[in-house]
Amino acid sequence: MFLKDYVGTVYKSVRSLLTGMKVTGYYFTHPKEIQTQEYPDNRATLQMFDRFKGEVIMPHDDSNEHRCTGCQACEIACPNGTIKIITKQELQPDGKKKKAIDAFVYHLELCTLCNMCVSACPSDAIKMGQSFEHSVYDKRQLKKILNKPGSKVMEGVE
Amino acid sequence: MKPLLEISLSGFASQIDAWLNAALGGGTLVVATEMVVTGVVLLGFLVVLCFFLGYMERKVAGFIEIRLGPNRVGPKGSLQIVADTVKLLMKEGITPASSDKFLFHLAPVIVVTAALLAVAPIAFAKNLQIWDLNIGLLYVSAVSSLAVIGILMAGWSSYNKYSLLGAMRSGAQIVSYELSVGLSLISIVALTGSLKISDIVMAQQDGWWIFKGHIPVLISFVIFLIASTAEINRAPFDLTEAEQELTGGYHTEYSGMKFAMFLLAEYINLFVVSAIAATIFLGGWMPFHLGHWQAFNGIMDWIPSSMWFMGKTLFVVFIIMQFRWTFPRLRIDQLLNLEWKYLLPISMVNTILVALITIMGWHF
Amino acid sequence: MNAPTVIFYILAACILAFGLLAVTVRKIFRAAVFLLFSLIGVAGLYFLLDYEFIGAVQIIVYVGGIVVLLIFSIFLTHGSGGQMKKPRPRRVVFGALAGTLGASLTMSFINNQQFSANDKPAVAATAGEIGGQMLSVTEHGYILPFEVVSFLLLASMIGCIVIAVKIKLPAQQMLTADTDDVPTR
Amino acid sequence: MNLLGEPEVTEEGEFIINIGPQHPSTHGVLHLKVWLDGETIKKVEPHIGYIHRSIEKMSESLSYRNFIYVTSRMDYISAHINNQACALTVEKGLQVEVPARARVVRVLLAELTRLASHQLWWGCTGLDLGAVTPFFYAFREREAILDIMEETCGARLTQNFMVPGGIMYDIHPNFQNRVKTVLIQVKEKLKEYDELVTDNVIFQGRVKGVGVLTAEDAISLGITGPSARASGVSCDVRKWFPYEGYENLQFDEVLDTGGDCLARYMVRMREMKQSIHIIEQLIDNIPEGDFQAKTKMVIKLPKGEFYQRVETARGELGVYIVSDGGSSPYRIKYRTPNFSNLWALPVLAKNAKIGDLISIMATLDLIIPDIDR
Repeated sequence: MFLKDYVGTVYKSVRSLLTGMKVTGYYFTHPKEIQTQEYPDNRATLQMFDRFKGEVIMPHDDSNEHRCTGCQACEIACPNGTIKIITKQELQPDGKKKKAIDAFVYHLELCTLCNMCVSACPSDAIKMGQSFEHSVYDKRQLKKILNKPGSKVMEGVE
Repeated sequence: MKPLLEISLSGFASQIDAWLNAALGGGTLVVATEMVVTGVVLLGFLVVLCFFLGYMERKVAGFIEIRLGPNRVGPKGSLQIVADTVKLLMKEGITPASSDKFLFHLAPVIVVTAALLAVAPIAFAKNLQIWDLNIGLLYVSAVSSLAVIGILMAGWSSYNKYSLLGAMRSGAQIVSYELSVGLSLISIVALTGSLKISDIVMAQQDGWWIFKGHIPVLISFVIFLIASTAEINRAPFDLTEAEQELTGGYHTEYSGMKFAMFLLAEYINLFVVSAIAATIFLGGWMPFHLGHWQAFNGIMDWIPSSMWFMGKTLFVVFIIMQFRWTFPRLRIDQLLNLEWKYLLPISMVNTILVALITIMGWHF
Repeated sequence: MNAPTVIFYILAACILAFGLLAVTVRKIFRAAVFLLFSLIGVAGLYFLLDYEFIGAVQIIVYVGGIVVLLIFSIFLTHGSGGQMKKPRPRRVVFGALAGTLGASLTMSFINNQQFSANDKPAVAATAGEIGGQMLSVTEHGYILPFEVVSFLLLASMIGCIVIAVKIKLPAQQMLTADTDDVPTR
Repeated sequence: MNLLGEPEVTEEGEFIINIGPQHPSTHGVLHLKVWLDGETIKKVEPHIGYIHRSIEKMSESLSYRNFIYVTSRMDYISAHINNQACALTVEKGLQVEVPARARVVRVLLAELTRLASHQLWWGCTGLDLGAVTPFFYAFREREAILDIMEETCGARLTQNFMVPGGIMYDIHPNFQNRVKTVLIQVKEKLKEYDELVTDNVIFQGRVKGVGVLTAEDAISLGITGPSARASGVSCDVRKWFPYEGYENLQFDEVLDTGGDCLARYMVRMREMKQSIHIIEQLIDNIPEGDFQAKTKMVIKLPKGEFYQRVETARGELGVYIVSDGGSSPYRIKYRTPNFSNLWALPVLAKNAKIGDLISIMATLDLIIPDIDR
């Protein structure tokens, strides 16, 4: 009886070990199963999902115009104080003064990419960009000014 | 059919011997020169072999783990291990302040020396053996027991509790698993009637022991694989290092060159164990023959003997590597249970069976 | 002077030096390591004499077995890392005396006895031959020494177990007391 | 004496060893002070606080919309379920009706998160026990699930997909197809998991009968989740306090009676199958309609206290908000599962071997940032 149990244990153990080795052996002999993406080499073909949240960007059109009015809704919506909007008073052609952004300061190093600023924006001025290669040697380089120099707000965006 | 590549290395060696005798006038100087030359050649071979084994391990691990393994340095990543070695050599060797410095520095040397000594009686090819001493197998198992001293020394002198625990584990592990290794060696020694490596290989001229010796030899092959994996401290028996438990065990405190020496010893041991398994169970450099089928045997003879030896050895190396990347680690008490409750009784009964086979002449 | 002589003197010097270090060094672990080297040197002598079997057995038994056990017991003692106390001068003197006496006794025996060179043909040291000699009960058989050695090793093993087993007497007594108190139904 | 002047060996001859704060198997900065007698553990003392980021205090200074995203960093493996708990609490306070579509998508994503989390746990368990390969196999399936997350939510780990009153945006058109493909893949590979690890004799030896947690201990220590259910304590929040329509779904609460590491392992393996079952029920029945209820731009909760519990992959997560009527919580308390589950460790590891400690930690599935918050 004892001997039967003993042999049974040995048999079952060896069989379970061989089953495990069969699994790893299968993968060893099937290189097609390899999942690795050779990342820096496939940069040209690498496509992120269109909703991927990589960083906050501010789209500009061909005539260097953006849609940000400087209402600071995003600044309020941000949980981490990532966005800081510096406004200025701009002289309109009709002589009136109008609030406009001087600098849309975006601290990528503080950003948790929660999308709150984008959903808070009333004029769709900012959106999430697909870039994900953010590593820099100096943290200060992560502080970005999103509006391009010399850009101004689009016509008709209030 | 003549082998494809038949460099008679023994002839080559005797030529060198004759030339040296002529040049140096014989005597002690020749012996000394020959020793130095052999040592240098062997060391070079082993270092290259270890590079290869390291590369092989990473590639095997990579393919098993559905990744590519090293693929950046050199063609297909083959120089990765060279780059790693250079890195290790350039690194600062840190010695813990409270360690026993003398023993701390000595330990890796002893481990490597023990590993190197065990290479001596291995038959690499037909007529290529450094020292064919008449107790070859006993010598290997004797010399390999030196390594445990090095590990104990390393663990104790590091002044680190993880290291000490690892060393304690290794002592218990190696001392007990030596028994099973010895018994499975004995089954082949009984069949061959000799401890000499060349005799054992020649006895397999008409078939390897694993085919000739029925199931008992198969069992002792499996036991040898398991027990020797444990004896060289490889996963799933790597309790002395046990990264997840002891963060590196006995070599936690080692860095740079001295760490590289432990690594070198690990791979040499892996090679030695696989070579012994290939020699005693799989016929060493003997080609694979199938009865009296002359055409087939001729083709097999055409492959050089060194290729046969290396092929068989690498096959065993692969199996041991697959063990490592498939199984979880045992616990220390299970490790000892496995030895004392399963491997040792089975191999004892097995030895008796083999003795019976030998006496009755039941083997082929 | 030929190579074997040179090697012999090197080995002899090593054995002596490491043996001396093993008894004089004041760190216990180091002493064990020097003892190990000394024993390896002896094994080297056997190899030099072409007694490979005895050399290998020397390594297996003394190095792989006894020194490992020694080191294990050193691990199990507390304060094994520290330096031992300097021995008292009287002990040093007596120790040296005992050592010299033993050595001179051995030397005198060797010098007084005629050790003639063996004229018997050398036994081929194959595995079968060694096995046969080991188990032979005839006049020149080695069965008695073999058994004595295994007895010694068995005794040392039992000794090790006895030392390693921790006897927790109070706990056991409590346990028995508890079981005694259980009322019988 | 070590650097702190503490003795390394106690008077009873016990060896004191520090596992962590940096150690390969604590999965983070957990510090365990362990008293050893040879290889046997006499006592374990967890020292926590190495990754304390005061998320509770931080939440009190943020608005009700914003504090949700901070909680992704507590149990980052099931970030989505953390966010869900917060959103549910705010919704409870606001008395807002969440559209049916949003509820179904939330449950779908929560179950996918649970699946991914259990897969990571499975891989890490293998890794902790010395088998490196399962880790990579687990990540292959987890990667497929994270791809779904990335496509629909825009991020892989900290999805930030919850807003009070619904979800941030509608599901991606590919969502249903992708989920179905992944489910087929996962179901197929679960068999392979069993072959590679569950049935392995070494693995069985490492977990069977190790670290037995009794039901009484589990209740008195406040253990929740799979770790408690393995001891036979029925504590699935989805069954007892259903939320988000779990009451309408067909699924079993996975229970085991062993209480040992193997039971905890098996409970999680079976929970994966239950999660797949739940997803299969919902994936073809996502109702049409809005994905977000209308809420005010600045949310103000009425004065009072609100509590909501959810079942994360590791146990019960409770969010307790005290509101003074303002636009940010007056006080927030998170009842995180891992903090409670950690205290099973000293009980379980007593008289275990060092190797057992690793199995116990692996099967308790501790996430260190969730302990410290």
